[in-house]
Parts: sequence; C-alpha cells; structure tokens
Amino acid sequence: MNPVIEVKNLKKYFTTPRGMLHAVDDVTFTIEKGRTLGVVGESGCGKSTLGRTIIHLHESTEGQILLNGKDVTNLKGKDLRQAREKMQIIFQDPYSSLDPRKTIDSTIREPLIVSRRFTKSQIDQKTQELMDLVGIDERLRKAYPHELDGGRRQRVGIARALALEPEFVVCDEPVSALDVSIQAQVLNLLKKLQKEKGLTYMFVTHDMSVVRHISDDICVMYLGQVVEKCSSKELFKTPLHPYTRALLSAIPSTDIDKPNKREILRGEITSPVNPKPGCRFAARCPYAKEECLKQQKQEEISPGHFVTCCRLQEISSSYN
Amino acid sequence: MPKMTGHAKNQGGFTAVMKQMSKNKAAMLGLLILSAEIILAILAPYIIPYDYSFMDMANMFAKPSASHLFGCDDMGRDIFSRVLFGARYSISIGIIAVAIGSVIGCTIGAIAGYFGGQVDNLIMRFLDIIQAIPGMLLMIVISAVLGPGYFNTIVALSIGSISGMARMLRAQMLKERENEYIEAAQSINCSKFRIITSHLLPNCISPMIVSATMGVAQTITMAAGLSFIGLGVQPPIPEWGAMLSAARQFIRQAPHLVYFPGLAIAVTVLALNLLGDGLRDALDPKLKN
Amino acid sequence: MLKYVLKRLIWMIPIVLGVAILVFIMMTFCPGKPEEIILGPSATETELAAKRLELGLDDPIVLRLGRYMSDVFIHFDLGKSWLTNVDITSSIKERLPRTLMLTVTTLFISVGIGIPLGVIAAIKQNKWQDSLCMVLALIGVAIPNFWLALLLVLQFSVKLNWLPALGIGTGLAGIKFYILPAISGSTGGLASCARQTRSAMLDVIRADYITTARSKGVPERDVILKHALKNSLIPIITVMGTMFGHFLGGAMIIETIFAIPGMGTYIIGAVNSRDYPIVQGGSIFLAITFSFCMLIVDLLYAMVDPRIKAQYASGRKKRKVKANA
Amino acid sequence: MHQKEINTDMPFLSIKDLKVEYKSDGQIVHAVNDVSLQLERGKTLGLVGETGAGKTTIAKSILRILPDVGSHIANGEIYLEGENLLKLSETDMRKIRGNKVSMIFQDPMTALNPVLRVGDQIAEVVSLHSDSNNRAEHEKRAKEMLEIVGIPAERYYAYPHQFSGGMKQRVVIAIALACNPDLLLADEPTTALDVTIQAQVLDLIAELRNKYNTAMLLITHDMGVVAQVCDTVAVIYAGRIIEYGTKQQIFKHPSHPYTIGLFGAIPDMNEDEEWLHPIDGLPPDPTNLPQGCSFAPRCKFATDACWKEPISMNKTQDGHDCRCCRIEAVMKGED
Repeated sequence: MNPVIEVKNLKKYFTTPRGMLHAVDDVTFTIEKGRTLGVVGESGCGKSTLGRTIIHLHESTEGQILLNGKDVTNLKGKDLRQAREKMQIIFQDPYSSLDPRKTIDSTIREPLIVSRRFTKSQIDQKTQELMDLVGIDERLRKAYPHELDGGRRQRVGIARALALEPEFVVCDEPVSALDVSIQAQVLNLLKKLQKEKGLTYMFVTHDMSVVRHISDDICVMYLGQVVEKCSSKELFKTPLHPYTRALLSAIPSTDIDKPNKREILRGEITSPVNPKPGCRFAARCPYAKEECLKQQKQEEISPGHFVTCCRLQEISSSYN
Repeated sequence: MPKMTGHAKNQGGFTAVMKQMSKNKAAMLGLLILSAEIILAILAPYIIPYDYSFMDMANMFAKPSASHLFGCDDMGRDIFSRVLFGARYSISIGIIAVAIGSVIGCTIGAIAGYFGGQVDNLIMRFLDIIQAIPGMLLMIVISAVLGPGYFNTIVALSIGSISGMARMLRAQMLKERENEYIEAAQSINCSKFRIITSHLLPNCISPMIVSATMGVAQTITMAAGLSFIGLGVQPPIPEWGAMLSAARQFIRQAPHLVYFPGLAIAVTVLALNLLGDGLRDALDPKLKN
Repeated sequence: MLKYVLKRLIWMIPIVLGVAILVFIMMTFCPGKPEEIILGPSATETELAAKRLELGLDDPIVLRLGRYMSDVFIHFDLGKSWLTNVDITSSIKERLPRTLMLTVTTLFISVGIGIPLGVIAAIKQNKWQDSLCMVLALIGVAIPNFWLALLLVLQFSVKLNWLPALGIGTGLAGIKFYILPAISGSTGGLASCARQTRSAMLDVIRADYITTARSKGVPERDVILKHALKNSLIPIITVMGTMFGHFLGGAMIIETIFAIPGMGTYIIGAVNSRDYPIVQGGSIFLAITFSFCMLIVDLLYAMVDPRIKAQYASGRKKRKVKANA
Repeated sequence: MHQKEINTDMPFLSIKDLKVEYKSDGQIVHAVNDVSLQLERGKTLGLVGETGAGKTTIAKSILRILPDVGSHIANGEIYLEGENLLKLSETDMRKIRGNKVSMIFQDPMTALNPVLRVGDQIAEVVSLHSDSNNRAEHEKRAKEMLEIVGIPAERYYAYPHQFSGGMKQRVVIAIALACNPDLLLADEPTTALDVTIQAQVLDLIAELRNKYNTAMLLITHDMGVVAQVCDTVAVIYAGRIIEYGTKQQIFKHPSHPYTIGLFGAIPDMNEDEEWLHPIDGLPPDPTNLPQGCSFAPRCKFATDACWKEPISMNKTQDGHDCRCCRIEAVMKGED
C-alpha cells in the first residue's frame, strides 16, 4: 500500500535581497497511514517551511511530493483544490490563527462552505459534529476568539482542519504557545483523533519531550538539512549525529538524581543565506574536519536509522 | 498580570463598539454635537427664521440681537440662517468627498496590499507622485482645471483623499497578511477574492473608520479654505468658508461677521475629532487606559 | 550615511519628473483658449492664429510636453507669464523664500512647543496636566488657521493696533509682519504635534526596555528623556513629514490674508486670472521644494534610528512603509 | 532621615503576605494574594507556575517597578537584609535597583533599548551606582562584563538589532550583574531561546551566581530548568503559593494536587506512557477567584470543605508546606 505522504529531494529557496535563502534543502521521507513523523529542530531550521511547502502554502523549488502515491507537486486549479482538501494544517499561535472578526461557528463551517459540496443542513450537522469531536461546548458557538483561552482556540483550529476529512495533517508547533496543563489536553485530543480517524500527522516542534511522546518516527533538522531520521525510541536511546546528541543533552531533565553530562555547543546558528556546500553544522561541531565541508550524503547506518555525517565511524567510537 | 493580552476586548459587531464608546464621555459629546448639526442641516430650510438669501437692506451690519441671533451681514441677510443653511454645504462636502475618496482609495489600496509585487510597486510610485504635491496645492491646481463650484470642490477633495486612504489600507493589509488566519484561509481553498473580502478587509476596517472620521474633519477645513480663497464654493452660496471670505472686507466696521461661520467650522471639526478619538480607543485593540 | 542620502536623491528624480508631467497634463484641461487669455477679447482672428502658432499649441501633446520638460529641467526656464510677460523663474526666486520662511517658522514653533507639551501630557497621564494639554490640543486642532488669522488681525491690528495686518517689511522690522501669520499657522500644527507626541510616548513608555531602565535604578526623569524620548522621536519625525505638507498649504492661504507676496498669493492670483503657466510652473517648483524638505525629514529619520543607518551601511535597501498621520 | 529599623534575625529576603491588585477596564484583578516567601543568601528559589499566576508581578513588586497606571501593592512587607523595601523613599529604592537587586527579563528581543549602543546600556548602570563619575572607568567595567558573559569587548559599540536572541540575553545578564547584586530576579530568562542556546545561558547564569554568591529568584514554567538550577521550589497558582519545599521534597513526593497534575502533564523524557494525565478544566480567571481553594474547580479530590473558605498553608516540620486540606486523601489516592 502506498505511504500517505512521500517526499523526495524536496527543496524550497527564498530569494532575499541578501541572496538565496536555503530554507528546505533536499529533504526525503515517507509517512505511513496512521503514523506520526516528528520533525524537530531549532528556530530557523526550516521545519515550518517544510510543512507549509508540502501542503502548497509555499510553492516548492525542486523535488517531488506524493499523496497516496499520486504526484501533487505541480498541481494547479481544480486538482490542487482536491489535493489540498486531503492535506490540512494546524497552526502554532492560537491568537493569530483564528480570524478575530468571525465567530467560532463560522470559522469551523467556512471550509465546508468553500468546498461547495454540502447543502446548508449538511453543513450545520457536520459543524455540530466537529465541535463535539474536539470538545467545544454548544454555548461557545456564537463566541468570538478573544473570549476563549489558548487551549480552546487550538481546538477550534483542529476542528477547522478536520472539516474536510483530510488524510494528512501538518501540526506546526500546535502546543508550544500553551501552558503545560492545557498542552496535555490538546496532545491527548490529537492522539485520540489519530486513532479514531486514522489520520497521518507531521508534527513540527522544538520541544523534544513533546516530540518523543507523540511521534512514531523522528526527523532532526538543522538549517534546512535533515541530519538524522529514525524511530523515536531509537533516537533517544542511541542518538548518532553530533547535533542530535548536543540537542538531547541540552534539555534540562526533570530527573534530579541523574545530573546529565553536558555537550555545550559553541557559537551561534550560521546564516541560511547562500550557505557553503557540505555539512552546515560544521561551524559548531566539536568533531568537524576538512571533509565535512564536502557534499554530505545520507546513509542508512542501521535499518530505518538514517544519518548525514561523513565522519560518523570515527566519532561513534568516542561516544561510549 | 491581567489575562487579556493585546487582542481587542470587544471585537465583533456594532453594538459592542457602541457599548464601549458610551463609556467615553468625550466621544459621546462629539457624537451628540455632530448628529445635532446634521439634523439641523437637514431641517434647515424649514426651521431657519429668515430666507437665507433675503436681503433686508435696513438691517445692514445689524449687531447680534433677539431678532437676528447672529446679526446681519453686508447685504442685511440673517447670518444665523445662513450659517445653519451653510451646514448643508460644508458637512455634505466633507462626507461625500471622503466617502468617494475612501471607496476609490480602498480599492487601490486593497489591490496593492494583497497582490504585491509589480502591481504594488506601480501603484505606490504613482501615489508617491501625488503625495509629493502638498494637499492644498493639489486642490488649487485641480480647482484651476475644473473651475470653482460645489460639485467641482467635491471632486477635487475626493481626489485629494484617495492617496492617503490607499496608502493607509495598504499598510494595514500588509500587517494583517502576516497573520496565520490568512494562511489558514488559503489552506482551506479560499479564493483570493474571498480572502480579501471576508478576511482581510473586515480586519482592516476599524483603523480606516477612524482615519475617515478624521479625514472628514480635515476635508471640511480644506473645503472652507478653498472657498475662502475664492476657488471653492462661490458666494452667494452660504458655505462657511465663502461667508468668512466675504466677511474679511468688512472686518473693520462689522467684526461680528467673522465670528460665527468660523466658530461653526471649529465646532464641527472638534466634534469629529472627539468622535474619531473615541472610535480609535473603542476599536483599537491596544486600549490606552 | 552618504550612501543613504545618495539613494534617496536618486529616488527623488522619477518623483519630481512625475510631478511635472502630472501637473502639465492636468493643466492642458484648463478651460479657455490660451491665445484668447493672452490677447484678450478684442483680438482678431489672424492675431489669434499667429499666437497659436507661436506658442506651438497645435503640436501633439507629447511634443509640447517634451519641449516644456527640457525648458524646465535643462534650461531651468519656467517660461513667461501670459498676462504680464514677466519671467516666472525670477518671480519665484523672489517669492519662494518668503513662503519657506513662514512654513519653516511654523514647523519650528509647532515642533518646539508641541513635543514638550506632548511629553508632559504623557508623563502625567490622566492627571490634570494631561487633560489640560489634551483639551487645548483638541481645540487647537479644530480651529481653522485662516479663521484664527482673521481673529488675530481683528484683535491685534484692528482693535489694539500693535501689529500690522498686511504686507511685509525688510530686515529686523520685517519680523513684526511675520508674528501674526506664524502664530495663526502654527497653532494647529502645535496641537497635532502634541497629540502625536503623547500617543508615541505612551506606546514607548509601555515597552520592555523602559522597565529594564527602571530596574537599573535610572531616575524617572532620565528614563523619560534619555530612553523614552529618543525612541518616540521616530514616529514623530515620520508625522513631521506629512505635517510639513499641511503647513505649506496653510501658508498659501495665510499669505492671501496678510497679503504676503509669497508663492501662495502668486499661484492663487494666477488661477483667478487664468494665467496658467504661473500655476503650472509655481506648482512644480513648490512640489520640488517640498520633496527636498521631505528628504531632509528622511535624513533626520535615519539619524535617530540606528537600524536605518545600519541598513544602508550594509548596502541593502529596506522597503519602508511610511506611517500615515 | 528616619533611623532605618533593621532586625537582623530575618532570612536574607523575606516576603510577608504580599497582595497586589490591578485595575483593568473597571475590574479588579487579584494578581498576587497573601504570598509569603523566604530566601537565604547565595541560595536559589524556583518560582513555578503557569501564565497569569502572578510570578512576574511578585518580582516587579520586590523592585517596586510595577507599572504605576492601575496597579498597586495592597498590603504586605518585603524585607531585604531586614530592611522593608516598601517603606523606602524613592531615592533610597533607586540606590538598590540594579545595585543590590537586579532583574533579567523574559524577551531579549525587546529588553534592550534599540537606539542606544549595547555598551552604553551596561555602562549606564555602572555609572549610576559608582561614586566616581569618570566615564572611561565605567566603559572599562562594561567591556569587562561583556567578556565575562562571552561577548568580545569590541562589540561595545554595536546596536541591539545586530545581536541574536542569545547574545542579547547575555547583554541583559551583563547589565544585571555589572554591580555585583546580592539578589538576582530572573523572569523566565531562557524561555524565548532555543534549546542549545538556553543551555549555554543557563550555565552562564549558574556559573556567575556561584562565583559572586548571588541569591536568585528564578521564575519559570519549565520543571527541567528548576531541577537543574534551583535549591528550593515554590509552586504558585492564581497568585497564591500552594506548595513550598526543597527540590528533593517537591520532585520526589509532591503533595498538592496541582503540583502532581503539573508533573503528570509533562511528557517524561525517559518513560513511554500512552496517554498524558492533563489537568482538566480551565486556567483561573483572576478577576473572580472562587471563595475557597482556587484550584478546587479543577481538583479531583475537591470536597465542599475546599469550596467554603480559603485554605491555610499547613506547614510540616521539615519545611515542606502545602496549602491543601486533604493531603492524606491525596497521598492515598496517589499510591
């Protein structure tokens, strides 16, 4: 059976006055039906752009995007509209992702109206279903976004995304702007919906503990490049790429007995504009050598565990 | 720390805005004066004590008295009636000119704001050229071309307010376009037209209403200025600016001619500014309490 | 900085050319035939035809536009007045300084008094000073400058006879003639500048770096003058640009009241007497001067805001959407 | 100048029944309700809570930089080295701000003045609190501080917009520590930063705190940061301290239902559970707090006793306090 989403050598460059910004650079992955791919990385690594490019909010510069085996990369007009109904997105900022002038009810029903495939009564009934599905109570139907707290606004965003029964949903840091107690409610809701509706998620976040909890496989990105990709258990058990190891060790853990030894990275993220070829982490990598500046290629170290680092053999001996 | 962050407390609907406005006494005062003036202006032909053009030579330069509240002018006409009747001209010029200017300006601004790229550049350069000519100078040139008169003044003033409105809406749209609810609208297949009309414009309207109210005040003053220098509405029409201009020659022997038309302009502009400030605080999310 | 000035200067050329073309095209739609205006009603048919030929009125508009542009921008010759045959450029040279004098004094008075008033109103927010300033500002903005001029003339010239109501004087005595016009022009400007300063200051006072300054133990006076004021100057200078346009327009009307022979009386007189070359030449020249003054305001903007200066130091031009008053 | 009453037997910093209210849009917001805290010299207290719990308000009350429009300290005392800061005159308080007590803010992007050079903003706090007024000396000290926080001294003349988020936060730290304060108030210093940069900045703060033996009040909502940096922990909910204890006590056996709920809601790094245990219900609305325990509406163990009247803090001998009247039931329910 074809994977729901397959991305091959996807690139997205933005022309800026200072030069060509390589937001997404040669990304390849597949996501099976009902599974969640976590995409993690620091700000500026291109994870949000990747999500938006797949669902055509940005036009891709190069590469291929397949939805259920069908190529949706350069669709236009009617075909694009149909493909888009199958791919939806949930946004990060609850305060700016809902139109402040529209009631909750009209925000949820808008996708149904725009698709022009439903009668008035069908729309009313489906809107009611969606509100129950995401747990928004009836009396809030006529409320405006500013009358709701962050958690319930995200629920409205989720209801809007699910209105057209999509198969693939990009979750762009959906819980980062929420408090911990509300965050857990929304994460549980997303998992429940995945089980009930068989949804396939691409979950973008910078929070490692959230990504571990919700995703089956994880893809670590740095400055537009995928540096490591494997199952979530394996990534936290045996991280291989130096950046992934530094990322994991930088997280302050709540286990006070085990003082985590720190691999503190030097310096700052370099600029993604007109980047030099080769590994973009070389500037901050403690193990960087001459050959790191050459073009890197992704190798499968163990089944399902891909890493992009030419000096992996020599480095991994010094890990344990 | 108050829970409500920067977003508006009272979005959504006219009633909520009015409720918020009622707390602001100054804005209510402005609204009261303005509506009183508009009602008086509409009823003017029926309630003014004397016909505004009736010349009673006996009362030439009569001081303000019981029979003639504001006294009489050089032709013995009752100034109170002329000021009241003049309101029809001055206020209507302000409102119509800003209305036309806003409609045209907003369309241009919306097109530039949403489509961006070359279209935006072209429009902005054209607006730069128009705005390189100071407001009053542009009015003078246009009235030289069209000639004086009530309708020509309206046309001149609406052309003048187009560039301000267009630039303001464009800036507002560029700001709103960054919000994620616009990306959300695109992701659910909304057409460009629907995004502009049902998402962008409703969110850009409130600052436009505020600047339109202030615009009316500015336009009334400019219209009076134009008539004052003889390029706007011509006497004997009792437009306030024209009345002031006529009163100028007799400033030595009949000073009271100067007071009332000017006062009428000032009161109208004050009321509009009060209303504009009230609207800004009621509609603007960052309330300056 | 020099790179920023050069860039803005180069940027002004298309705008100035655009203004000239726009005004020229608009003037071609003026009512009345030029030859009848020049020769008057008694002229014969042949004289009229000769005049049309001489002025090249029958040539296609593009040719006439080209000729006019080359006259103005290459030979700096704005042509002659139809009625008095006086060279326009020389009269402008004589009149422009007077209008600029009045406009610039109005700007200085408005900014000089408006900003401190606005700062005081912002510091003493919601206290009596704030409401007093704002009530006065509201009234100031509402009073049209030409009505105020008449009232001032009535009070100080007609009744008290302290100041002259008309004309201009030379040298030190000339100042006397400028007092009433400057006051009537700047009251409105002063009021709106105070309002703009107050709202800019209120925005800045709520910023995080003001809390940082307070947490450093900076006394309140320095927090306002050293930290807050410099940041609120940025929006104020943007507004000053558009206010300059209002003052220029206002000055033209005030000149007619006080019979100051500046650009205002010159152009308005020409409109009434249908002497279109003066209106055309005068408007273009005034618009060019206005653009130069806007350039100066832009430079002020760059001096206050280091981000703009750094922008141009690294050679990148940032699209700047100017906030509208 | 009145004789300053100083009682020396008090802990270094002691806050007693602090109550702060905001007037916003006609309603009274009870931001901080009878908060009492202590902090010893050189120690770090973690103040943990969610948005709107009143954490930042407490810090700003200590420095007395609450925005004066609409907010005021209703009652309570704040003793620093035995001296009640709330009674000090404005001039005396100014001598303390930035010198004895200083603050680091959450959002580095807006914490620095965009139109002033970075170095001058550091030198300013040095000149305010040093008796000599020779500028070169202040500049030298500012450059020293830049080196200490890991920024090359020649960046003294750069402007804030030329710095990244992490670098700006280092400048804010340099400003806060320039005069060797005794107390550092850190309001979510690393929340706005990326994980790797956060690790760098947290280590920098911990290192400088140990070097200068500075007491610190660390405000955060991230339990991991508390575990790594703090000695004692106070959990705050709706403007009231609901649990207080040492790091071991709070992390090993939390006793208040809200604290337990917080730990349950955090996805744990090393175990793998199917579902998180969120705290259901809504965050509290500070304009109308319930009469009894403010957590009652969301608490599984709530009985009508919890709703009736405010719950007092029940103190235990080993210093692990908890504001809950059903601790045994919670303990039972939990095991």
